[in-house]
Amino acid sequence: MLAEGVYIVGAGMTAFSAKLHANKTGRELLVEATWEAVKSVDKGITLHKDVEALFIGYFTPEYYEHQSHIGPLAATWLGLTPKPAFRTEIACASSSAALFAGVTAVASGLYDVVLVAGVEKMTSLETERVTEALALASDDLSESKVGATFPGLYALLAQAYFRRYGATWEQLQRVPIKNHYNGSLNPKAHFQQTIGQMAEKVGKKLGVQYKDELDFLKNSPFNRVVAYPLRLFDCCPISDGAAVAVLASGRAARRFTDTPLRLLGVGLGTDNVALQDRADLTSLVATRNAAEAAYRTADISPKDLDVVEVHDCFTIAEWLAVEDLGLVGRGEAPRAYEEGLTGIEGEIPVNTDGGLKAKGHPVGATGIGMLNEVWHQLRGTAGRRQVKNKAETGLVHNVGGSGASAAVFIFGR
Amino acid sequence: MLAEGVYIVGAGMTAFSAKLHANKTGRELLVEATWEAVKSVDKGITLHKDVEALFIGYFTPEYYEHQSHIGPLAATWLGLTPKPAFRTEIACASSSAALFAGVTAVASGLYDVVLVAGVEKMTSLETERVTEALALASDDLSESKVGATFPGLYALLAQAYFRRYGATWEQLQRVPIKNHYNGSLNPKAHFQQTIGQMAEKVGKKLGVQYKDELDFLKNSPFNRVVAYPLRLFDCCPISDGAAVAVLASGRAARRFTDTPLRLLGVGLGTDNVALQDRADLTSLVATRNAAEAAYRTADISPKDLDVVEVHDCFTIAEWLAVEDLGLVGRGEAPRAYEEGLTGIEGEIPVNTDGGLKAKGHPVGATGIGMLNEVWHQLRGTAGRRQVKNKAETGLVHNVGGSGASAAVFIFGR
Amino acid sequence: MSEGHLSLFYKELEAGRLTGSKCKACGEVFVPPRPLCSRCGGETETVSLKGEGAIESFTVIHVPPVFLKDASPYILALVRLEEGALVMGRLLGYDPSKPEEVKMGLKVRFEALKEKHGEKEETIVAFKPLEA
Amino acid sequence: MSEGHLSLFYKELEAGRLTGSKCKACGEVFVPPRPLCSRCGGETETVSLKGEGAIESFTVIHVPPVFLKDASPYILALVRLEEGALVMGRLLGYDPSKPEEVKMGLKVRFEALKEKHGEKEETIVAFKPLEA
Ligand SMILES: [Zn+2]
Ligand SMILES: [Zn+2]
Repeated sequence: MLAEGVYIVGAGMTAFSAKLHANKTGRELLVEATWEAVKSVDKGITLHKDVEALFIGYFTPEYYEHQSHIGPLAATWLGLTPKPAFRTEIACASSSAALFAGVTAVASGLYDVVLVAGVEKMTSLETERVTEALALASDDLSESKVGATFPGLYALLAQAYFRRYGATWEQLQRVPIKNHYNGSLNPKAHFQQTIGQMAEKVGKKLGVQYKDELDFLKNSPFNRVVAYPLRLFDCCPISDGAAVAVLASGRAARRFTDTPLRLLGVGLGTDNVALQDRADLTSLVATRNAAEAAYRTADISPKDLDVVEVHDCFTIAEWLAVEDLGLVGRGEAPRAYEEGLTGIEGEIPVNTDGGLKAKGHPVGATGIGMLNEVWHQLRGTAGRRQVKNKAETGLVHNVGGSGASAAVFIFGR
Repeated sequence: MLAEGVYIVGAGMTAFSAKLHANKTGRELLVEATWEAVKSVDKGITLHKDVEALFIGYFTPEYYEHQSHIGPLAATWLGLTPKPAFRTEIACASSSAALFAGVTAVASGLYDVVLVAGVEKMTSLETERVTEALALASDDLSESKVGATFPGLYALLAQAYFRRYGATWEQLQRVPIKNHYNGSLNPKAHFQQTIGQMAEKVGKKLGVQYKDELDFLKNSPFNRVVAYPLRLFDCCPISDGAAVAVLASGRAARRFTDTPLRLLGVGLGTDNVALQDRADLTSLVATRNAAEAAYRTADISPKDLDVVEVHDCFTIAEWLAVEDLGLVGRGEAPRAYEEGLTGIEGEIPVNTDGGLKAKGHPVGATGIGMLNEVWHQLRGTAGRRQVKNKAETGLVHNVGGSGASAAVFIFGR
Repeated sequence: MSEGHLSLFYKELEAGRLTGSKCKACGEVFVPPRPLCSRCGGETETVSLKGEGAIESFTVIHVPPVFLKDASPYILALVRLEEGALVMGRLLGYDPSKPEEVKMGLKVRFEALKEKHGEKEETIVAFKPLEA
Repeated sequence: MSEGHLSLFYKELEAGRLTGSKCKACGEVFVPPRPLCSRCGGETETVSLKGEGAIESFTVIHVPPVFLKDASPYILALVRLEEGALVMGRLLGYDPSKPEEVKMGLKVRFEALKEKHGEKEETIVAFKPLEA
């Protein structure tokens, strides 16, 4: 149990995009996200005066910006110098590690107000170099060297899942269809078109008419195979972006807002990096352990959740996530997605912001980007994608690599 | 103030070396250091059963091992899976960030026993590539691009110091002379020869006799200029190594030993990365802030310290450190070193293990490597380099880059 | 204790042999060898592996890493060895354009594959059909 | 608010001009420009700098980064501009083998230096003696 309560009193993020941020560096994206977080603090905040430390997730600045030592560099740009600042890394969950470091720093009694942030400026490299940078999250010796890529690792998980439960790639396409729909309601999403809208556009160009969204995904030359059976639309895009949140102790929170979010539960989980060392290919043990710890500290069960953000870097990852988080039983994801259980209007809305698939996945920014969505949903400021009844409880689930790391955070109003 | 007390119940490290570890990977170095830490726990520890989380500093695994996501990878090799594990980075102070993360995680009440570790496997790259990897800690835009290297940045600090206080390069040579002497007493040091011994060896080969150690440093062709006025012996070497410590809460500590070290004080400091943004070139503000916070939480003053580990990546850095830590006044380092104040037999022994200069500087391992020295000095197990009266209080000071980050930890028996 | 687990593995691999670790406590087998068990934390011993097993999952990589640009598409498989370990390797002897011909459960045999990665020659784990 | 501080700086630099930020609260000047003051956190405005100043520290790099192999030895200086900002730049017009000829306090003037870094041409900050 945490010795002290931890609260979220502000949150902000840039749009996630492959185009908008072409002329900006990672440090400039952080400033943009932080500026929004500052404006979100109901009673105002003065960064330089109020914030006592900064924790920041950035997966691979060495490759993207020929830069490391991101903590103090970001502090300078955010006007936070000389406050303590360091970087955390667990691959695609790097900003969840920053959130964790911020949470324990506040709960330890050392600080009352800290900034947690995540950023990744990816479009400075060509796609094949990005693929190489991402591969640093897998085991270099057992996986990268043998020719594994991230789509390939998730394809191996998908195949194992299909085999075990008799599920099909066609059933899996409910994931991108839902997430693109949600993304179409999110002005900060990388893709703001439904797959239907894309199908119409592409169809017009090719002089073809697609019967429906699945027909487009199945038969459009655009949706080429990346790692069999996964295709382009089974994969999240390459995006630039940053996301920030302001954490405060119970003592300090009311100075900033009368309606903070409260951190109810926290859990981190780890598994062996190489798939070949995993006990199970149809489930992520790291997620299950992280979720178990988070539910235990929050003292709630999955059915108490009103909105859930999960790590859908690839379509199959969303199925694994909803099962491993206990939202549905093992092997039940295909049916749950056919029934629309996880739509914005469904029983358990999942990835209302579009998920990694449509919102985008600037790796180091993703975890705190998810927290931004829960922030809005729980405060009723999620606009056109707001869940029906104002949400009381939300969960963030962020995975590192092919599942060697997972973080789960639960927040309440 | 920390909500809960934090204790060190075990510590271990590999030798730091450029030769010994040629056939080992970073993960294997971690196993070796951890194995020693396990053996150091008085009442025994079972890693897989007792340790609840792992925090690990590694500055640039991307360059040295084409690998990231080091947390879970290390967990696998240490038999710790599925316990939470992530990496921290603030350049050369990366393992101090891991120690900080471990300390706050324990003090927050979340865990009772955690492993903190640091590692850097540097010799897999040639020297000029290592130089490039290290340069990631400076500001890419304002410094690296303009041609700055790390020796160059510290040379700029040395020149400013010399100018302000009228000090000389000759006076500064007391630092490597002392540290090589200390290293000669440390079986884990990268260099275990005094400079006198080296002078004799080199002299024999060249048919020259050097009057004394300073004469050798001044006149040997071996001691070539790296970045004027700093020469080869003003710089620490490139080493492989790993270091580990086991932290426990007050509740748990006595399960492992009756004589743990207690963490008395902790402080992190940050400054602008680029030298051109610093307010002062003759002092590291990050160190001063970190020390101020650590002394305040420990409620002690510099004169209470019995043994001090400081970050002497370059000779000038040790002078700055002893001043910024308040061991001597501003501008007093030259005289203090002439008087032998910081020798093992001196009033305030500094870098009894040989410092980064002689012990070596496997970047990510350095902070927890220093903690290992304090562990031994405070427990009276430092062998031939043991300070005279068994030490009661020790300090660790670890710097990131050219001083944009600093961490200070104070430990007591 | 740690010296050489990985350098031993690659030395053996270059000579065409596959080695792993067996946990003395729980019996699990892992590749490559390592000092402690990834399942229970127990100590291990290094074992030679016969290298025969069955395909448990596979994929065809169409967008490869830079250093394998010219090799793609290629098949990757996770193979469950008879000794119990799961191992990733390149699957040879099948046509990457006909993934439907690769069946789960197919019996395969380990083979060391030498391959150019940029300037360097690397030896990696591969498998081919047992019947071949 | 953040758009373009750095891209503006490099665009100006390529055109031979030096820009910085001035803090509206405390008056500090920084190079390159940034949105918030590195000293007090206040908001800044972008300013053009004349580029004249005095050497506050210098070094001669004998072991350079890989991309400057052929340029070494070369001199780096920290220069205090008349506007107050401290700026690092390459020092031209002195012999790197005679560091004793470079004096602290010497007056210098900014110049944009175009230089090959591997395949890329980069523009970096440099200084030369004011008298020259
Ligand atoms: Zn076992
Ligand atoms: Zn100011």
